[in-house]
Amino acid sequence: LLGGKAVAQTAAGDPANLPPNVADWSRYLGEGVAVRAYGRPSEHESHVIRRDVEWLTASRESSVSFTPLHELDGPITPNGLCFERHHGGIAELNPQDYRLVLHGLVDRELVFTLDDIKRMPRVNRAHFAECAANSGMEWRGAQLNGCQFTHGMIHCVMYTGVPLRVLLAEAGVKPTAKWLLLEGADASGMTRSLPMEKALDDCLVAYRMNGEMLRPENGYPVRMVVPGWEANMWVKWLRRIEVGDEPWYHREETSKYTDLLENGTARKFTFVMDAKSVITSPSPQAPINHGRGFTVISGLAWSGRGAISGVDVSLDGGRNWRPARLDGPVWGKALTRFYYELDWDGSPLLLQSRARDETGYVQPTKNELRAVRGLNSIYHNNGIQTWHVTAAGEVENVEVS
Amino acid sequence: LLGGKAVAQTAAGDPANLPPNVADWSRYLGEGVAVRAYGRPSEHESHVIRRDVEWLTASRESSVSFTPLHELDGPITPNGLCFERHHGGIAELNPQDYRLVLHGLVDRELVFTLDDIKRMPRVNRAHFAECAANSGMEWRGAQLNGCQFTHGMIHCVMYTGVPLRVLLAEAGVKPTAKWLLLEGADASGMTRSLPMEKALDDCLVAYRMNGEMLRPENGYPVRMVVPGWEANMWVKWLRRIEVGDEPWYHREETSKYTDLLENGTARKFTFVMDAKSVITSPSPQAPINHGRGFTVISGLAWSGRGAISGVDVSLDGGRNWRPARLDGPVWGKALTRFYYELDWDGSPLLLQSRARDETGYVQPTKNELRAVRGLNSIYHNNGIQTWHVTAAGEVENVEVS
Amino acid sequence: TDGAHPDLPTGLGLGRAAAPEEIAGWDIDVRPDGIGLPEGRGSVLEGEEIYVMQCAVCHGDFGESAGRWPMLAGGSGTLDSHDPVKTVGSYWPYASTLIDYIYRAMPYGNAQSLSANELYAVSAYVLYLNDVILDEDFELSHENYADIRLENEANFFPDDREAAEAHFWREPCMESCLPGTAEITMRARALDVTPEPGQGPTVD
Amino acid sequence: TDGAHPDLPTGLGLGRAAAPEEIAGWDIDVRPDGIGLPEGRGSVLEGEEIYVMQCAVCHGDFGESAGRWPMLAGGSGTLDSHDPVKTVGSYWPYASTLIDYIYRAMPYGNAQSLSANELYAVSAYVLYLNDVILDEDFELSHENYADIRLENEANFFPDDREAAEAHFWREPCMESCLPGTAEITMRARALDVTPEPGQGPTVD
Ligand code: HEC
Ligand code: HEC
Ligand SMILES: [Ca+2]
Ligand SMILES: [Ca+2]
Ligand SMILES: [Ca+2]
Ligand SMILES: [Ca+2]
Ligand SMILES: [Ca+2]
Ligand SMILES: [Ca+2]
Ligand SMILES: [Co+2]
Ligand SMILES: [Co+2]
Repeated sequence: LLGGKAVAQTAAGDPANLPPNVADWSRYLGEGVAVRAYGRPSEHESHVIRRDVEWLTASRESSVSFTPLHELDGPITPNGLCFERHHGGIAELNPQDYRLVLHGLVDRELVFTLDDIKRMPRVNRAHFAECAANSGMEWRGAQLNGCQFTHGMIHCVMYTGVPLRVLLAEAGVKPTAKWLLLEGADASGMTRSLPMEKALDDCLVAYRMNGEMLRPENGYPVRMVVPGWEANMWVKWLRRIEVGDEPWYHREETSKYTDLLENGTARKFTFVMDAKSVITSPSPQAPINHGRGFTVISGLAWSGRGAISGVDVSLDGGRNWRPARLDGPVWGKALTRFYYELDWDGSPLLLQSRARDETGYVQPTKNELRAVRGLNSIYHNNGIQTWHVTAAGEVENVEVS
Repeated sequence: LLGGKAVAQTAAGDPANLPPNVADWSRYLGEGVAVRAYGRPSEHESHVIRRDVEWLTASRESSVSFTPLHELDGPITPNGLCFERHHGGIAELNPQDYRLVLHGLVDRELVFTLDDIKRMPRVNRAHFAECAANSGMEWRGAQLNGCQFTHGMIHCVMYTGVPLRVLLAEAGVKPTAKWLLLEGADASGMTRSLPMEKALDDCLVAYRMNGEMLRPENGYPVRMVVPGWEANMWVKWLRRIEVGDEPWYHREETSKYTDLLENGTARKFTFVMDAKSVITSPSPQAPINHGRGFTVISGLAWSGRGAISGVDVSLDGGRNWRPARLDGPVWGKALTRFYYELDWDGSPLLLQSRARDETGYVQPTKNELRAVRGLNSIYHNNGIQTWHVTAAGEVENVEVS
Repeated sequence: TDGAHPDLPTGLGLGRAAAPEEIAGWDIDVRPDGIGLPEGRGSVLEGEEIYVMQCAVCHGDFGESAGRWPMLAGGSGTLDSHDPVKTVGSYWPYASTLIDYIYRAMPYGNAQSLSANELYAVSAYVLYLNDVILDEDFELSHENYADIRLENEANFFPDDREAAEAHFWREPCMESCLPGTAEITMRARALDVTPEPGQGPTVD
Repeated sequence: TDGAHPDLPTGLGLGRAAAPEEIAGWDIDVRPDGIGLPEGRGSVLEGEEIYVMQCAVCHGDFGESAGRWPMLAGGSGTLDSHDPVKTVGSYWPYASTLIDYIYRAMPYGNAQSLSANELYAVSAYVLYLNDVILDEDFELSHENYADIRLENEANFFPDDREAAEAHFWREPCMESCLPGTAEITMRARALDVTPEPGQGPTVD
């Protein structure tokens, strides 16, 4: 036995249902099959939901709701809990009326129905989608008390989609073509410029998530998937692709999603998401309730540059590190689950995780990032997250020296 | 262009929403974030559901509802569409009252709460769960006209769970122990005997599917996962594990799930699911609506003995075969997606797929199976499935010479 | 990081000791060697009363089945026929299975409600319906359970697919694998046509 | 079968030719070189009328913002300060962005409703609020668009993280990586405490 005897179990429980008694659910027939033609979680999991923070934005239609990372495990996000980030609310497209126009510097200007797209050759790939503004509220210090809020603008699902290069080949791309404009059919008319090289690499015109059609809030029926790059480029409710020779410098790639540095200049075209990680449990919304002894530290790591090669965990605010265990599939540009198993002696901890990717990049501290980028770059905060664990098992978002 | 010009697109669509017109969803704000705290599919996907066939069973509480395979793609089944197979309806357990008793030939007889189980070290693995009765209705010939019904007692999700060996190590297994009894808390008190060697191999005491807690109909909060073996052994609503020295020969492993041969003897302990495959599209519920030309034949393959090594497709009822393309992750004892891209000339087809696994097993024809097992073995029908495609693109479940 | 499970920590000290009285309430299983049988007794005639009140509505007065509910008796000697009928008496290997199953699952809708005496009585009656017990005065108990033997006990053998189906491990044929052109020999049933009772497929 | 996409068939003949008139209705984007600008014209004064009726309720009479809605004007010269204010005039590189964005997204709740003339007028007014256009009689159009230049145009440069942050590609330190014991320097905000306007973090 590690660290002494096991802690007493969680209190409560209706004795009528506990051994040696026999619960009603062991005696009486439950609901039959196909009553729930489409299933839903147990009512006992009704606390596991996306959440927004009302005061973070002016209106719910241009806002975000966060994935409850602290309540999940493994590398896959279930469809009903994938974060939302809208700029004009959810566009509710009728699939019969869905059209994708592909035009510009192409040999053949084309329009596709959804059936056309679903007829095309496709692939299945799991990728994380992280908004570049994820953790953006944390640049100036520890702000929001929960990994759902500090890191929850991220999800990872198995996409089914047509490689964008296949679609472009149908149109025939002219030699002068260098950039695409992706445009969405929502009320924000979301647009982003996409470099041709990336378009021909691993982008997907995707319509499924974890096997079924995209959810309305995730772009039903079709969105772009731009593996490893900021999720704003993954235009939802995709209605148009224009092939051009210059970037368009539209609002989301100038006013927004550019990274202001201390000297007043700003980086543009900061597409790729740097390697990053976060401990999801323990975390402020997932305190340690079991006391001392065996404790699993669980978290996620990801990199827009490829596969995670390892994750290290620190218990002392970054002074010393130990390698964690990667578990399950390790895909490129996808979430990877890690665990660190610990015999907790009940002393306070300053927990951190640090991702390393296959290119040799090592996740920096927030101080290291701020030294380069200042405090006002808003986006691409991939700094190491610190959780302070008290002897009582409570957890708080902190920064450390 | 293949096979001539592209076929005219699907008719219909409201002109007001089609280019050059601008749809309302491009003008007016949609629903805001977190209104759907837990998401659901588009209303336009309301036809994508589990279905039962009323006359297949006496009551809905001991029955099956089938995964709509023809409406899915990729290797993962979304949680809301995972088939159900109950023997006493859905047990709706209160997680506070959940207990797992582990006793018998062990050093320490233990009881665990759900919090205890969620505290333990865990892994994440995607596995198919196939009921041994899947396709059982098809032994005597082509019966049900749709892959949802012929093959839909299967799903594949990413499980999070504790290796059973970890749980057993907490109790300390005695040297005379050879078998476990797994018992569920539902109204059927489902029991199965599990050999110790398998228990110590890759079984999981699982509580998550695709990241979130199990659905009630899939065993919330805890079920056994027995990779590659028949799903009846994956006891749902797991309440008790007894460690013993002999199999129990309970009802599900004697009256049921034994395979009667022509000579009146029966195989028992037929645990492993043989390699199998099915084309999910085209299929009777997914006819070819686009006419001649480019056509993707899509399907699933799986083996309880390990990873799929390849899938072949035949267009002529098994006379000649061509290798299909495996796509996405190829996990052991999990669903693998395959595609065969075809320039369809519009002539009738007798489509078949044939799985091959890493042990060298090749999926047999139904005739080959019947030659060994007769017509009454009910379970483990992993025979090759034939779909007849007419020139009009309609698809029917048939058998061929 | 996929595939085989990693070595994980053990000796975690999780869970707590289960008291014997806790375990006893859930430890309801019965084994073929009789271990787990509750103490009790009941006669065929006592079982008939219970059966008529709690079981016959679904399983029929003689275990012949009512409506679409399962059959409990009959089919002896039919296992090697074209239409085998598998019941307690014709197919099951052990009587322990019957006693175990009735207690944990029946009557359907009120499982684990029978007392030990009622359990022996109704089990005896089901065995009587199957001509396994011939004397209506017979009283079944934990003491004489071992005298009950079922006719099909010897006819099960463990999975031999790796030997009997060894020919499925083979080089895959790619061309001219079957003679001539394929002919359709059967077509599917329309799903919305309800078959005559006993005619259509069922789920087991 | 994971990772890089396989070679897939091309020349499938899918989709159909898009007619120019179809495309035109959706081809609403404007580029910095002016390609895509609709034909039209509108003055600052005309724009003021539109702005007052359709925009000021959220963006403020002077583009200073109303409530929590975004600011449109101001902040010139603040970009290198501790609290930079990024608006159309202080931060945006190109006026085309403004014209493009207003048409496709504003007013919020009635996007793509402005005529070309209204678009030029209200864009001119927003530029006027930003002291980019100084003369209230100025009429903006597709013809003189190229005269409009914004002060921050030159201050963007492409992603240089691989150079400027090359030091993040390194051997990971495992021991004594930072001096002394870690001290907590900041603690989180309680989520249910609404901060004073302008005090709390926001989502961009
Ligand atoms: C309301 C209907 C109903 C009632 C009442 C009922 N049963 Fe059942 N019985 C069923 C069903 C349904 C099954 C099959 C359940 C399954 O396979 O999941 C079954 C199965 C059985 C079996 C197993 C049959 C086999 O071949 O595997 C036995 C034995 C049995 N019942 C005995 C009894 C006894 C004894 C009683 C009364 C104490 C009883 N039943 C009352 C519906 C009923
Ligand atoms: C009901 C509120 C509302 C009204 C009315 C409105 N806007 Fe906006 N405006 C917004 C919101 C909210 C945003 C930010 C949207 C986002 O970021 O997703 C915005 C953004 C903008 C921006 C970009 C600001 C930046 O810094 O990126 C401009 C320019 C703009 N509006 C112009 C206008 C004009 C011109 C009108 C009238 C024709 C108008 N707006 C009417 C709410 C409004
Ligand atoms: Ca708000
Ligand atoms: Ca029925
Ligand atoms: Ca026992
Ligand atoms: Ca008789
Ligand atoms: Ca254009
Ligand atoms: Ca002014
Ligand atoms: Co960026
Ligand atoms: Co079996």
